[in-house]
Amino acid sequence: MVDEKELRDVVKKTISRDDVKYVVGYEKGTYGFQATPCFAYKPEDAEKFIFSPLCVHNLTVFPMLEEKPPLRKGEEPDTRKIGVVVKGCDSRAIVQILQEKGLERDKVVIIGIPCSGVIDPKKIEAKFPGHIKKVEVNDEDDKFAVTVDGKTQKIPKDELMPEKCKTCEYPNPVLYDILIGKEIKSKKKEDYKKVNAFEKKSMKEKWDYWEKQFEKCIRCYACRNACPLCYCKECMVDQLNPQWVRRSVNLSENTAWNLLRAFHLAGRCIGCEQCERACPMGIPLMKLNKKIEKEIKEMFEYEAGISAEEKPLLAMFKPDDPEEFIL
Amino acid sequence: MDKMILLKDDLSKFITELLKKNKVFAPIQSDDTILFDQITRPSEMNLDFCKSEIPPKNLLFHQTETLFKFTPGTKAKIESVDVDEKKVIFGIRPCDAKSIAILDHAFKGDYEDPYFLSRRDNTALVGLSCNKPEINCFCTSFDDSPASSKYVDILLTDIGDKYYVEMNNEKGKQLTEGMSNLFKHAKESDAKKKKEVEKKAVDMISRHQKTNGIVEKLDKIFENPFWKEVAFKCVGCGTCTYLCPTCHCFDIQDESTLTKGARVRVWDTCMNPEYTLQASGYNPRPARTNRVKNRIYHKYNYYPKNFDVIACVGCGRCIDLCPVNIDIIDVVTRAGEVKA
Amino acid sequence: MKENPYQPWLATIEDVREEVGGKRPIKTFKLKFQDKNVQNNFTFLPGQCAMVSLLGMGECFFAISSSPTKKGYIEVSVMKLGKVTTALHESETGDVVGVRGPYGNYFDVEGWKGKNLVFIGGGIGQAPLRSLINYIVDNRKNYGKLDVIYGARSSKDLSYKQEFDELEKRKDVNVHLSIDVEEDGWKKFVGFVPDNLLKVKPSPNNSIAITCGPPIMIKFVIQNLEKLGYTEDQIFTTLEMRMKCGIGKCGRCNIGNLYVCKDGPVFSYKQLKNIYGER
Amino acid sequence: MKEKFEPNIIGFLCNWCSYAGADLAGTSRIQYPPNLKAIRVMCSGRVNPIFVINALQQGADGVLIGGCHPGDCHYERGNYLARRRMAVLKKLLEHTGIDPNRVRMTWVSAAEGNKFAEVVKEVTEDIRKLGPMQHFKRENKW
Repeated sequence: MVDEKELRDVVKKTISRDDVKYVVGYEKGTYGFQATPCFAYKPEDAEKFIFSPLCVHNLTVFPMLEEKPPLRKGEEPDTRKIGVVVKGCDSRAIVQILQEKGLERDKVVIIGIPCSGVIDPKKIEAKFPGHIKKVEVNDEDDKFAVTVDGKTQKIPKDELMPEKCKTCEYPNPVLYDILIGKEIKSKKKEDYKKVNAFEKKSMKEKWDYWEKQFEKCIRCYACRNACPLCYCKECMVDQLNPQWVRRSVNLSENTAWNLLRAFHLAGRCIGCEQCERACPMGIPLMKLNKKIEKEIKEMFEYEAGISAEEKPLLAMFKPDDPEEFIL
Repeated sequence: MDKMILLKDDLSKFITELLKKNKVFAPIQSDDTILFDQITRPSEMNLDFCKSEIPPKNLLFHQTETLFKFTPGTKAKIESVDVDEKKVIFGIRPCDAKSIAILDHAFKGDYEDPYFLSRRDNTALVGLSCNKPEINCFCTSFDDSPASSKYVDILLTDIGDKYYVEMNNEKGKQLTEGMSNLFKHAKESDAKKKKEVEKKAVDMISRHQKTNGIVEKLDKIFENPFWKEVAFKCVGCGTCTYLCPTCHCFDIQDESTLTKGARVRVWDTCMNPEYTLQASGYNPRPARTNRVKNRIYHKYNYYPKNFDVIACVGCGRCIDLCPVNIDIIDVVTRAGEVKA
Repeated sequence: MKENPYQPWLATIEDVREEVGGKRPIKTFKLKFQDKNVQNNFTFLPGQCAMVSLLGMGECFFAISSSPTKKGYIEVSVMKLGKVTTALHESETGDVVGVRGPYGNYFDVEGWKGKNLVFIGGGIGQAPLRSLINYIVDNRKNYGKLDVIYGARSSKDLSYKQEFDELEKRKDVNVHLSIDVEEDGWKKFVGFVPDNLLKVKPSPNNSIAITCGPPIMIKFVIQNLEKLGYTEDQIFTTLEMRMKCGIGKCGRCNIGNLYVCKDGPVFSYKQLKNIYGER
Repeated sequence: MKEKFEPNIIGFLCNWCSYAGADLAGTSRIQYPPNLKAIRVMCSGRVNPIFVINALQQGADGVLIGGCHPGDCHYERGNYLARRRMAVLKKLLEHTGIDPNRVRMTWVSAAEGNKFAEVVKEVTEDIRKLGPMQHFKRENKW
């Protein structure tokens, strides 16, 4: 359980610094089981900050989304830092971005929160369907205490957690400037059970499955935009000359997009599951990401978002990398 | 306007009759989502839903549409394409049907869009009243009801063991020609029952948007910092616009090889910076603030100014699926309260 | 199916003229419709635009830069910038393009009869003005004093040089050219277009000022025109946006509730002041 | 009669080794299947997975990437980087049900005309067995 008062104090202190532009954290959403990103520009804004198991967003996407409009004459660029509230998984995104030099370390203030698991909004909405306006969710060891219409129910975490939390190896932020509360211990281990199970299917079964998934895609690019690591200035699907992926929405172009999206996150995806959460069509994108994560762990003994000093996976090599597939 | 009754047991007969002369599109279950798609048998339908994941606008305004085919080069040729034949959209919700009436304005005008309008002429809308609105439904904020028959050709309302059927116009009557054995005239009690069902549904709608005077209010707060606050959490994806039943922006692209090609139009979203980016590098809407503001203004200010109707039907899809909880009910209501 | 506004007519490139070379070249393309009926029925007024496409590359919205008084063809002037314009620049005489239009509104040439006209153009912004100037010159007796103010970065960047030479020879048109940076052999004005405007000082009495150019130039030209005493309904400009459909459907070129392609591109400053929106 | 399936294979060959190897195979008149359409790239490290996916979209039944032997890269490390990339791409394709054998990689030096011919033979036969690539072939609108 995170002490929200401590969080607010830290945010207040951070935003009071001259060298901080704003702090991004969470506030209560507008309905039901929603939390939403919020921004503090002045100390008073910190009052609305919360942290609960409903805070599923990865806020590290925001420093990467900052538009840099062309400066007017005599205007100085705003080089102040951005404060970000992060959970364990989110912090790995920052580490990964730092590793790729997408962001400079001294441009962010990282407010870390140890997290023992969040709630999958889809799962909880399925469990409590209907006209819910305000709810309260609290973290109680191995259960979530969900209060709806004044009635509290305790639900085992496994029933409501997204997949990523069930096998989370990094409940504590990997990198932070300030930590709220104390680090927590966790014995969870990523075992790639689902990936392994899927691998056992035949080629035809696999393609039949993915064909159906990719056909659903409407190419809104919510997966890309919600992803903190998809921060290319110009995404390859927006490129016109040459145009690799056509704008038409059909199986071929959708497959190309989804495969390339997954590939472009190889060795970079830190498993925060934002893509899958944001997808309005419910495409299980993490199944692709997790497969790559597993393979690079096996082939290259590499894990993304752990060390900012390491070189990016696909920008380095070892002479004895696996090459049994080469003729 | 004829009021009839269709027994629930006769529904599949009705659909079978429709299928004889038309392509029928109806809600079907696909994984955990409901989508409108073509059916060949009544049993493929699933009518136990609130709203489809993608609004049925995509049946009239295709996400990908071939405008014409061509041969490039010095011996260039252009070949028109035909738009498909008669169809029935069965089970369309009153809110989605209203959105199609709203889209009519955009596609009509000085230049008529032949693709949308031909389809529109050839499509009959058989509506189904919504009897279990969800948390983010707010159609009542636009003086409409989940059982409104205004925008469909025929409206069915589930009143227990039968459907209350409102034949709205000639198109609806023509559609049911020769099926008189299926329909019986409704009694006073059936009409009363429909009213009750409607009231129950209306009462279930718990969220409301304040749209009084919003058009004029937005005129006054274009430069207000409020928009920055609203838009800052936007990640810039196209979910809200692609899933909006009234959004109609598109992009036109040529797809071709050296010898053959087609000009294709695809949905586009004003949330994408490339949407307005000019070749010179200048972008009139450079930041997310500009883009989110444009979305709201287009619906609540520009559209009413041009066509006298707010381009929102209150289906709530953009709220349901926004990854960062940008809530149009909340945004517009608060915009109304902002100090100008 | 109904009449299809998205489907272009085919036109052949009759002539390509290089107006400006260098990094941002401008070429003028003379287009003639393949179908005679289309050619005869294609009537437009200065300021209107056309959608020109290279099949396989895409479409672009251009102001028609030839005057409606020149029958039998239309001309568009194109600066090489994006995908389509680059491909257009690579096309040659005899190549086929698609053209649809004319789109948008036009300069009120009827209403301006008897007035003095001031044209203030910069760079490629001269294209729509060229159509208008040629139209006015061809109907010279209907209008009062004519001032043409035009500038570019350097003398090499001035387009329509030949036509300006001819205009300069005429006694009933005053031409004021300028370049931004000093150059050997340049005897005319050096400086930005808005400054040249202040130097020329066209009187606001019974006058209309029409300006087109980069957004920043338009902004300062309008400021200076107001200094000279022009009122908001004496100032007109034509705008440009990214466009796809040209007929007010695709949604991207709006300024407030107006679409530049359909309700513009010609706006009076009075109109512009009263609509808000990013521009 | 059903026509025999002739695979369509795109080869991205590195300028310094594989392409020269292919050249040698040609000038030495070594026979190899005509199914491979070679595209010369400066280095196997230049091969972006986009190229591969795009080739498969546009009707290739298989893709062969040819680079220098490890340690011989003209740019020192290009082939090593390509190797990592393709290792990941093949795993990804396999997971989505597209046979990873459609994307092959080989080291062929400028002196190995024979090896080049052998590789092309092997790849062509393998892909012939897999049959036409129909998973996500591009839909043309004309």
